[in-house]
Amino acid sequence: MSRLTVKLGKLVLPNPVMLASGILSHGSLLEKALREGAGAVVTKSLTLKGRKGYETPVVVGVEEGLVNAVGLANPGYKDFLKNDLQMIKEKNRVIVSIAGDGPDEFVKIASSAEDAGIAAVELNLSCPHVKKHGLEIGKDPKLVRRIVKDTRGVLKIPVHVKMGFCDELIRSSLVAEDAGADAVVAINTLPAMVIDVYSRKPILSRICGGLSGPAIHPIALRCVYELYRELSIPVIGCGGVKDWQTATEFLLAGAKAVQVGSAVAIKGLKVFSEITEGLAKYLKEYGFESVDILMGSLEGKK
Amino acid sequence: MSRLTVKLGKLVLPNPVMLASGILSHGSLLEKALREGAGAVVTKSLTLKGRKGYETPVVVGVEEGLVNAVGLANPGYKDFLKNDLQMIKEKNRVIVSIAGDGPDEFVKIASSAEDAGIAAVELNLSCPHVKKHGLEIGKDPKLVRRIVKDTRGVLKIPVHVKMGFCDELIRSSLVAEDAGADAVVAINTLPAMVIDVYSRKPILSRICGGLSGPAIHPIALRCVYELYRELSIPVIGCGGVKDWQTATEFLLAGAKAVQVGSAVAIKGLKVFSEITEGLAKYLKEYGFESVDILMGSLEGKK
Amino acid sequence: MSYGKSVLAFEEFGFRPGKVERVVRETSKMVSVYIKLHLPNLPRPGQFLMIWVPDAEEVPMSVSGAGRRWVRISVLGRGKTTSKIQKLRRGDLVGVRGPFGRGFSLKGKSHLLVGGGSGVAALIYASKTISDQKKECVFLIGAKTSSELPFLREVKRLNQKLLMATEDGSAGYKGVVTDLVEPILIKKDFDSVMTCGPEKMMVKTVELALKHGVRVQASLERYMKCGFGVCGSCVLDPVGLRVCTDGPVFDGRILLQTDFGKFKRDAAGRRRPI
Amino acid sequence: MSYGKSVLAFEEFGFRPGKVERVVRETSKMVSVYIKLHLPNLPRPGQFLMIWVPDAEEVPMSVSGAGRRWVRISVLGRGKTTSKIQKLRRGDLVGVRGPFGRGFSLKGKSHLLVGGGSGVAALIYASKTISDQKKECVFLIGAKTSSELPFLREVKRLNQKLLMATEDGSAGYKGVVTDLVEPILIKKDFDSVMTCGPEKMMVKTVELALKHGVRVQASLERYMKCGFGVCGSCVLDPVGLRVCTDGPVFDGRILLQTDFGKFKRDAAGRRRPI
Ligand SMILES: Cc1cc2nc3c(=O)[nH]c(=O)nc-3n(C[C@H](O)[C@H](O)[C@H](O)COP(=O)(O)OP(=O)(O)OC[C@H]3O[C@@H](n4cnc5c(N)ncnc54)[C@H](O)[C@@H]3O)c2cc1C
Ligand SMILES: Cc1cc2nc3c(=O)[nH]c(=O)nc-3n(C[C@H](O)[C@H](O)[C@H](O)COP(=O)(O)OP(=O)(O)OC[C@H]3O[C@@H](n4cnc5c(N)ncnc54)[C@H](O)[C@@H]3O)c2cc1C
Ligand SMILES: Cc1cc2nc3c(=O)[nH]c(=O)nc-3n(C[C@H](O)[C@H](O)[C@H](O)COP(=O)(O)O)c2cc1C
Ligand SMILES: Cc1cc2nc3c(=O)[nH]c(=O)nc-3n(C[C@H](O)[C@H](O)[C@H](O)COP(=O)(O)O)c2cc1C
Ligand code: FES
Ligand code: FES
Repeated sequence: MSRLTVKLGKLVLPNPVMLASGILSHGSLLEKALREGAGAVVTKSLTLKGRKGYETPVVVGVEEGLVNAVGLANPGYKDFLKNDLQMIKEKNRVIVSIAGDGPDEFVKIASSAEDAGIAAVELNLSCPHVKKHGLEIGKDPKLVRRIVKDTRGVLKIPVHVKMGFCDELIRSSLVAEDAGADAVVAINTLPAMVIDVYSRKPILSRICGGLSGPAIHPIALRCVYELYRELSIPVIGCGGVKDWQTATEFLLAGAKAVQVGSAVAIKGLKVFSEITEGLAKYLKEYGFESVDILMGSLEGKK
Repeated sequence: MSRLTVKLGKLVLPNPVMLASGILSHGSLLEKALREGAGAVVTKSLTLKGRKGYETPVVVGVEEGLVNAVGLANPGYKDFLKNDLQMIKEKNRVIVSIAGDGPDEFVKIASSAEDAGIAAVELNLSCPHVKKHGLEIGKDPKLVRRIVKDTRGVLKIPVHVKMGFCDELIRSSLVAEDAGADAVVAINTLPAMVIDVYSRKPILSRICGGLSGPAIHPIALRCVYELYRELSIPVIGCGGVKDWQTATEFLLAGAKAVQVGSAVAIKGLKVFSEITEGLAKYLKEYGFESVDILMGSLEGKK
Repeated sequence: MSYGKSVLAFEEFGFRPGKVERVVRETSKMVSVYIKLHLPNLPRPGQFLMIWVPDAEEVPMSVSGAGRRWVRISVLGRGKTTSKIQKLRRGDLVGVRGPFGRGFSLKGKSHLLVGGGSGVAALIYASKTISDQKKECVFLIGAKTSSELPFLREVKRLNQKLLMATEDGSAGYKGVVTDLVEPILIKKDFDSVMTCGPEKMMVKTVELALKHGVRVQASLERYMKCGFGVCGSCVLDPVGLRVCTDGPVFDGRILLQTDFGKFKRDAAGRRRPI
Repeated sequence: MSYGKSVLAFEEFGFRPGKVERVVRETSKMVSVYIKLHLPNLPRPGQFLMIWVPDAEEVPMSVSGAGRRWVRISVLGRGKTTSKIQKLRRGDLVGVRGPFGRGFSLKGKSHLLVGGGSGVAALIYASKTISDQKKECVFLIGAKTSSELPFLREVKRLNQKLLMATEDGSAGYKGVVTDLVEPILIKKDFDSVMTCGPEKMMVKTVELALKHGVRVQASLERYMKCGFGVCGSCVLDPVGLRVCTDGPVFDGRILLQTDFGKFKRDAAGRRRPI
């Protein structure tokens, strides 16, 4: 076992650096990310029916980040499980992200995904929930409980929940843990917008979108730090990871693993091996036998 | 009257670009900012008693931003009004920021400030409220109402409220408007943290701090855009303004004025004239007779 | 940091304002738009821009010409956005990002260019660069009818050999452009073949070039949402290549291991037969 | 962007890890710490670093020496953090940001340096640079007693003229260092005077230099929370200068219009008489 091996409950991964949901999206590219060194890959959030997503522009670069409103474009879970999943050799390193419209959809998609042989599901509780007028599911602890409980009830594989940055982050995460979630992924993008001063228009077709990338890293880091202190289940850090330092910050703050999204745009797929190599070197230099020992080993002040 | 003159209720300013609270802080430097072209200056948030603030490090640079936990260091409102305010010639361009511990302190400091001849007060409702265990005042609409109502009740000068990014932003702002606030400033810093991977310690002495700078600009922009649609009183945009483009984005989204904070670190005090000159040129090029016409003139999609 | 130039900045994925300087009708179907824009470097032939028309959508467009302070795109009216682009007028603003992607490799001294439809846009810029480098090329252009053949005068001005094919025989050879490929490959030695146009045409061209042992590159079109490698929508299955960053120009031998000519993904990511 | 080099990046306000290479006792009160650090450019004399000792606070420290891969600070034990710095050992890590601030202008051919206390740290680096530039200087160093006189050998090695003053007369002139200033200004022509040390000493030196018509620069110490110009804590009233970015080195004539020698602000921003 290498220094970098991590256990996330039942999940054993060769390293703690995953591809985040919505990046690369398609089966053959997820396979490629694994070959390039990702410890695991998370799929685009799948919905019951296929979705074209919003009109372009759907993603735009800003200072140290991206703002996107892709609109959950995906071929629908059945299509994905049939076509895309088949392109990936190690299905035990695939985490299927699910964006359901209500508990029943989550359960339905999760069950099919489990049957297809994947490693875990990640419930995307941080995208606007249609029936509830655009409020994030994660801001509604009652709904979180039902979705997690129902999904957990029918699955054998781990159930991760992905949360956004909001006032209810800690409370909803505790509720998710209580309802049986196996890990919390924090965080999704933050509500944002970009305006083109020359045409005096919002750039994204949906006007508003979500901010990701290094810009949100200090925010995500604090979320992980606080969740680690409150939860017993593992936390997976997501937001602005772009090198071994940003990954290590998450691990020190208590994350068991990290996810990389936007950085793929600036570094390409080599970002995975770059991070794991840097991390391995750091562990060696600082005398950590394994990445597990590093996790949460942040020292206090004075 | 120049193209850049703005009216914020009773306040008339030569241009819409203010210095944000907590930057430069001291009287002689606020005077300098005015001479360098700021339309108005907001003081450091003043408290009843002087505060040393937290131990250093209290502010650290990150990707396109700063994370700070200065701890409201200030000489106390009496000391400030006596010593610092005297260093500023045009007191009618000084906005005094107040961080009170409960409505009474806000009222007390605000009254003294008004007596000293300043232009307006800015109630900092977005820093952790001691009595309520670190919850921001702005997240508690009831408390917002009381503080704004009480302060508004005793003052003649305008009362601005400064809000942070939170789920209650819109609701609390509507409550503030209803309680008599004359403008809403959005936004303060976002909860964040920075870890030094080499010493494996949090960098800030208080571990957590607030993220500011270009990194948060797309988030702040969306807040302003949404507030402008909900409120009747003016919105003042704050967060990541660093050039005329970022300022103009706020104005297009509906802000009546903007505040500049972190950008002073990268551009120095010339940032004010640079922005106002760029803005004036833009107005001319695009045929806007005045900055008022520009405000909120964002075009819809298609 | 030690990553050198292979690391991009997020700002490069934002839009720059481009002012329309000139709009020129090339054929009954194609319009060229000259956009004033300051680029740090000249785009490489085969690279593309993402063009956002504020009243419509954002679409990928090959660079069909460029100078120090301008770029040109040449657009076939295909749907909502391309027809908006065709209606742009001098002074209008578009949002531009890019140039993105890898262009053609121009190694070698003599090149055969095989283009049809909007694909001629990328090739005309390649042929200009080849001329600038004092190298030789033969340009094969195909269209339905003579009024749809673009850039004829431009190719002539470059003093390059031009062969045309029209399906109705109204100009040049009567038939499809790929019919001209094998004869010329037999007659003349080329260091490489470059092709851009309808995918069936490119498949044929790639097969012929490889049959004759000539290196061949083809520039692909796929549905693009981002243009810089994050969204995955432009994937080339099953090898997992992104047309926007790994392409749009690919080596023909690699393409034959892919869905090239067989499937592409739609906006939702569903696989559709071509 | 058109702002050129005068725009900094926020990353410059983050910490870089610096490994302690060597710790050297200079006097009974002062310890020099050599820190391994790769700086893009050599610091200018008079610039300072913000040194964060992870177990204590962050404090400003003048550069007292520097090479391509190291910097040196020279620290008087004054309180919690400075005594922690003095106890650092080879291999320990500190966080470093900077160099910040404007340094001394070294224009002119002959310089008089007047230092005392921790101020000698900044001046020894200035004198090294002056030597490197093959210019002349006279170095006046003052202390309470001979065991507190730092850098004596270093100044000698630079082949510069050194005059000492000790309050107890245990070395050099008996008295305060400013007593030496007027006599030498009368005896010798200097293009400029540079001073760093206790503020009363600097006030005296500035007055004497100006009296004799010599340009004078003084390097100030003020309470600093950020070091890069946002917090305002290092303000010099009433002209509104920030010691961290507008200084720490100022022209003497400007200083005489300020609270120089009279008031400084404490951590809360209260004005305190000096
Ligand atoms: C790398 C690249 C270079 C291109 N260069 C040129 C060029 O130089 N000249 C030219 O005329 N065309 C070029 N195209 C094709 C051009 O992008 C499409 O014609 C255009 O997007 C159609 O948009 P529409 O709104 O007019 O049509 P729609 O009515 O929206 O769709 C018509 C068809 O165009 C394609 N399309 C639509 N949107 C996109 C999109 N975002 N990305 C890719 N394809 C899309 C789809 O196949 C669709 O079925 C290029 C495409 C790519 C990928
Ligand atoms: C530009 C500059 C250059 C300096 N160069 C040197 C040097 O080369 N060598 C040297 O020994 N000292 C230097 N100092 C002074 C040094 O920063 C202080 O001695 C140190 O901060 C004291 O910290 P402490 O925790 O040991 O003392 P404390 O017990 O905290 O305080 C002792 C005194 O030090 C000063 N001080 C404390 N914290 C700060 C702070 N953050 N910023 C500024 N002053 C502070 C205050 O006047 C305080 O009363 C310099 C100061 C400045 C502003
Ligand atoms: C283009 C794009 C699409 C995304 N789509 C999804 C998605 O479908 N589901 C989801 O949970 N998160 C999605 N995200 C959010 C990322 O998974 C991640 O939480 C966020 O980008 C922060 O990580 P980063 O800073 O590393 O990018 C998307 C992000 C981007 C940039
Ligand atoms: C060092 C520092 C100190 C600050 N102090 C205060 C403060 O006392 N009161 C307040 O309301 N905001 C304070 N802020 C927040 C700013 O006023 C502003 O809301 C925030 O920095 C976002 O603007 P920016 O991105 O332009 O910096 C402070 C910010 C910084 C960086
Ligand atoms: S278009 Fe998004 S990855 Fe290629
Ligand atoms: S130390 Fe903060 S402004 Fe100088």
